[in-house]
Amino acid sequence: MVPSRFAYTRTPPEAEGFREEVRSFIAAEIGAISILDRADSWMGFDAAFSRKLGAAGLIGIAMPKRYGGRGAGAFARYVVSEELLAAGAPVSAHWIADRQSAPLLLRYGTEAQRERYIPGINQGTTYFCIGMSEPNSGSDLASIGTRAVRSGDGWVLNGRKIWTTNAHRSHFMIALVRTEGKSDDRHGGMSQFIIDLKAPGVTVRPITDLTGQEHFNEIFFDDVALDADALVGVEGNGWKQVMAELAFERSGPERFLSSHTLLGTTIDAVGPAPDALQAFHIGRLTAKLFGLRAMSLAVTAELDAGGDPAWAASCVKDIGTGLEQELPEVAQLLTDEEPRIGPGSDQAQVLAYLTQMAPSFSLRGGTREILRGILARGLDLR
Amino acid sequence: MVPSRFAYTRTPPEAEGFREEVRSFIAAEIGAISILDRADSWMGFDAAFSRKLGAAGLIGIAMPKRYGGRGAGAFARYVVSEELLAAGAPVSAHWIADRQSAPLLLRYGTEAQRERYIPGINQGTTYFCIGMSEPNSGSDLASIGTRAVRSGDGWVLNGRKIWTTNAHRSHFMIALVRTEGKSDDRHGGMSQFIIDLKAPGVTVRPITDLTGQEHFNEIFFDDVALDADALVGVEGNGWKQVMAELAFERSGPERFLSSHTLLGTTIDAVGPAPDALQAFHIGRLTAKLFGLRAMSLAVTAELDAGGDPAWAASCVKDIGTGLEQELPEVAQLLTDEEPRIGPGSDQAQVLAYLTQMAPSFSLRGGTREILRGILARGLDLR
Amino acid sequence: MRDMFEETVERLLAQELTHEVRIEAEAGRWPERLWSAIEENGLTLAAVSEARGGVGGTWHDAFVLIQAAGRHGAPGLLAETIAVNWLLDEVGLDPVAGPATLAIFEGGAEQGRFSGVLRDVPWLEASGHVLLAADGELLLFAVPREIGRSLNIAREPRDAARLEDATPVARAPLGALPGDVVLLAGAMIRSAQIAGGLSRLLDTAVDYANQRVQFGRSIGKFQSIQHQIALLAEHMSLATATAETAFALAATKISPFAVAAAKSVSSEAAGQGAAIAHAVLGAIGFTYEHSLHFTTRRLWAWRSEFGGQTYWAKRIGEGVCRAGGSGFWPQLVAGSVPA
Amino acid sequence: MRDMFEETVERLLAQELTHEVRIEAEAGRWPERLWSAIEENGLTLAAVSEARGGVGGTWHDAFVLIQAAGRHGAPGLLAETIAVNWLLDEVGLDPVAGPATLAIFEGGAEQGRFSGVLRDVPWLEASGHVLLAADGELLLFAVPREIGRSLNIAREPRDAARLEDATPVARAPLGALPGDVVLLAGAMIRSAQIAGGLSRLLDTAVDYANQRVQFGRSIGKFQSIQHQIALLAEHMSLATATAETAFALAATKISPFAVAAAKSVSSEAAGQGAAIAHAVLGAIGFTYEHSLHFTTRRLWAWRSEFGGQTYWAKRIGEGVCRAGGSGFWPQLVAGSVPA
Repeated sequence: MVPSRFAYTRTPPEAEGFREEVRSFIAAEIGAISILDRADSWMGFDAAFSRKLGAAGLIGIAMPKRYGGRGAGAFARYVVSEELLAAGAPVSAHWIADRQSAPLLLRYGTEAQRERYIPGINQGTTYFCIGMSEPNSGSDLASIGTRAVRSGDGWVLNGRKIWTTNAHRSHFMIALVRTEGKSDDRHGGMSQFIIDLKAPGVTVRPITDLTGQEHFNEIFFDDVALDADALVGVEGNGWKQVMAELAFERSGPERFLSSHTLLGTTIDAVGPAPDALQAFHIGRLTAKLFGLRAMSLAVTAELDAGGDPAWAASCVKDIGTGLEQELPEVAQLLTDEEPRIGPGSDQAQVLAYLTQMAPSFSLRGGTREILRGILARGLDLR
Repeated sequence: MVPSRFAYTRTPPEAEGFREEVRSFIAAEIGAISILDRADSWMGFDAAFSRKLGAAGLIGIAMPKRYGGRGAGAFARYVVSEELLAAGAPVSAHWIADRQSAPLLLRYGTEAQRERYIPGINQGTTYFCIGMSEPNSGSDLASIGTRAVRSGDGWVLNGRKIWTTNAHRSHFMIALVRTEGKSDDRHGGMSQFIIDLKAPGVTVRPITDLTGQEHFNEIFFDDVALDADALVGVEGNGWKQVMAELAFERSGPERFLSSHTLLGTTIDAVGPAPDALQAFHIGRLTAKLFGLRAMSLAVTAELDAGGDPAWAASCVKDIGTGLEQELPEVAQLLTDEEPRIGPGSDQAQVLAYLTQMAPSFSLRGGTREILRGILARGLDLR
Repeated sequence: MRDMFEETVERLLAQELTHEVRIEAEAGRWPERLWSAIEENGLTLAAVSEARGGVGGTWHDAFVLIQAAGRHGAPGLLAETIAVNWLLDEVGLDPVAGPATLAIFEGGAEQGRFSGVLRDVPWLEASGHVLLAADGELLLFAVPREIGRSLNIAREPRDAARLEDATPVARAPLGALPGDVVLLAGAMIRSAQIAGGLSRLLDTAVDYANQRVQFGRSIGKFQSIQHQIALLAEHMSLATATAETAFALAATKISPFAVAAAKSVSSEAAGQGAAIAHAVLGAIGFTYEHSLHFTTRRLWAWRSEFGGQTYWAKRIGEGVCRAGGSGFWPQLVAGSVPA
Repeated sequence: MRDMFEETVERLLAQELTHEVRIEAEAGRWPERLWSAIEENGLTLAAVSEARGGVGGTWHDAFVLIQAAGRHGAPGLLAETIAVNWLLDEVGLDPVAGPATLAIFEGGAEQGRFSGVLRDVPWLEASGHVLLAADGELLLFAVPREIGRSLNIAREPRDAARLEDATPVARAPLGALPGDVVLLAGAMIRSAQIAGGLSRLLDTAVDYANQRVQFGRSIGKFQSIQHQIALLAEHMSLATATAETAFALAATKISPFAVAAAKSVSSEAAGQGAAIAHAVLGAIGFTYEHSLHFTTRRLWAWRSEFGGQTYWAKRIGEGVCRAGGSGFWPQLVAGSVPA
């Protein structure tokens, strides 16, 4: 028996109500976004866009109204998210704060923390990043060494994080760090903290990626003073809290729509009368996308019902990564367009960009090895 | 650096001389072979065909003339082999004797053994099988338990072998068995013996495969008496002798031509004006086949020069298995023909048969895990 | 309703579908006892309204029955008969008694009498009736006398016959149903059967990997085996979710796109899944004795029936390209891609 | 000859091709010093007969030079100039001094003057001459003044220009060379470069896997990493063998089929190999700082140039189908599949 049946899930009518709202917003704004920025989409940082989106009430869809949210459900949030991604809207500035930080604070944070951070997140003006990997940890998160030591009421933080998306453009980081010495439990003794990235002792060094852009960062903490209320949730409970986020992180539409712009440009580059090879591949990918979206909606329903669909979310993520990484490979087979940096057709530009970005799709949110290991364990392989 | 460069190798003119000879033979004989038997080819047992082939001097191409061979080189043997396979000739009866047993006896056997067995092999009348796997050994050959114990001048053999191709239709088996107790070296204490399959104490039980045919067998040895001259080569040297055969076993054209008949029927089923999907896939597979043949010829040259291209041979085998297993998967995409057992078009019959046989291509001669492990070690991964 | 269906069909098949029944069916014998049990339990009327004497389940509810038929490789016409009776109900006709099948018809009508060819029809000889669509109508015929037999890889009959001036025993306008509804229904049931077959493969592969020892440990501990089985679980999950979506939508209104997606995805998953299961089980799985091939041969057969992956993927791709890049997303969400 | 070539080019590129030269070339600067060293060592005349002042190597010998150019991602026109001079020699013309490039020409001639378009031409602006084939002749032109620039994924210039009533500086009938010889030569050099690039990827992946530690051991010990790298070695080996075969045959007579096979196989290997290398190196390999992308971006660019996999595979497939199943094998062995 598999851990999830991915039961058919229809988005409820109240969630569908948000679709027209977000489509209208997109229709008004997307014209100003270049095709290459649309290809970036959820990797694309555009504070002005996020602010407008927040002002339009389209961030914090599932957050309570008292924190400036819309108070709608998980499906409404899903609908808004997928519409933004499918359109290639540049959502990266607020994305992690909206997807992960606000829900984390809502679940584990103090009332003061919620009141302090969530309204700004929902306005599209406060941006968060997530500090997980370290230079020598790689996929082995249990081996992290960044450490917060008690000092008076608060803590002093030392260490460093790497591969943190958007740290150089975010206000805060929520980091997983060690608060005790080595415990028997490889995953014990870790806690989550909110770190103000402008605090003394924090140094953010952007890492240039192979396209020449800066998405990732290395962050150094030298005796960074943290107040008592920097702690999120329970001391020593960090690993468990992080694991609970993972299903949200791994099952969303960004796991299969981040190279979606290329599907659109490829369809247009092929034109209305595809040959058999073109029709086959476009149809095949479309079919997969349709099925994967059904799976992703099923996970959303499980999450919404309070379940812990970690296995199902990893399944969505791994299939999604496969689909996203396959797309540029297939697209380059379907037309004679050579990929181009700089001047070129939409297809040539988007193909060049996403071909280069594709390797990163299996870096974020767990490598394929990690995910398949999770799937195997969930199937009781031993 | 990789262990092999697969340097470009042209078949020498004297080898090419054999091509017309074998093509003439095939042209005269192939008409009588049904399309389904051609699909079987190197799995197809046809003693009458092997006898004719032997009578025509087309077995034992590289064997010395004094044993009834042609005394030609490795490339002449290669040319004859690939032509037979490409035509779908039923060569299974004599194949293993010709490929493995005769060369083994030539290299390690006594003069008496050579004179006794090789002429019959070359006449296409004496058939050998190879006893390797055991019920609990799987891919782990070092764990075999069949054992020969000294008794007088000879030995007494007890144990069993499984997955032995053609044992039920062969005269002799060359088996790898244990002749000493556990040694420190996992691969020590093994020896090779020639076993007369009609000897008392030998029981051959054919194993029906999923197509309903019998290719494999389980063989039981109960106090089977072996003469002194049943030993091949040096006692305790069996593992090394077997390893030396592997490069011959893994690099030949049967590693990528065993589903070749399906390529031909697919080309004909598609017809002279393929659509883009059909042209792409047929062209793509043809290109791979062309390159893989070049690699296989390069390994033949290395073997011929006395090298030990174990790595290169494993590389050919793994790519070849991939190609052979891919072929039915691709073929079923290219036409509307549903595969059929019994009455049906050539394509429907051959597709049905080879779709079912395809899983066995990665059973014989090392699973893909084993081969990729060999490749990784040869690349110095540690 | 779905839970009850699933419980009933699993219990029934576990009881009646012995290894012997499977082997005899592949040798050409109709599984009489199994069939009686199926009819007695009302499974063939699962998606027929209560007003017409059915169980009153939806087509979506029937998904689990057809999936189970696939999981167990049930011989005979369980899936087809459920589909035939559902379609009859959809156009306001009464269900049939006994096994029924469905066919693609190549031919035409003259004065209400039909002549033409039926090809690759599941178990036609064993059926009482055959359903087809032509001229804007759904038509039910008695099975013709002369039958040309052939077998798919699973040795399931795929028969051929001619209609000669034949008069349907029942007929009704298609109404809201698409003209190729029989092909769509056939593709849907094969998708659900494939999803079921894949779930069986997954169980088999996991059990075997946990029990088989090599190099001193169970092969389920090897990363390569773990990853292959994980991939099998992914194929199974994607095929199941896509197939169930097609059924769920069709319970209200058939989405040809969702059906095409289901058959494209499941046909691909069938081949990939079978290859993985055979790689994991190795030589044992290649024997007739092991039951693995009763599932894999069905997957290899079903993926080509009622349109293979190429047919359906091309239908989608052609529709997508016709609509262009800007129309793509809204149509995907609505399940209304022209296909 | 091949060993000497290989030694020379490896030594030269190790010396001259620094990280800075690579970076500057991607920023648009012609690698002057590197180029002088290349010319001084006679590499651009590798496949030119001694009678015309060349080194007297064959086109097969030149394979290792172009492979090395690919392995090191050498900027500039080493591969293209070797090819141009080889083709000039083949039709009895003297080689050119300085960098030269080759182009597909869309246009025509009037009274010996040529007008038309050159597109996607490697480093056209930096070249002294451009070679093309038209009207049964091989034609050498001075490079036009006005150049439209564009860049491939590796930021290598792929320029465009127009010929307007242009007169070639040298010309000769194609003779035995096929009419699309420039396309074939371009596809051959890209295949060899890809083979070289893949060998670099393999070295990089092996080194990294042996040195990087995770979960307490080098990642090269994980079965999944081992299998991925084994697959990379397979792709590299197949691409190399197929490309070398195309060169070896062309040294006597160009086999369009062998060229098509080489470009089809190597273009596929380029994508698969790059994906594996990035998966093995993970986040490190995605940084600009690590040199991996200097190879993978070239592979992603080269696979599409002078015809991508689809173009060449379709050419082969169409030829194969035209000839039918029975003609297939003899033509494959002879390298004479119509393509």
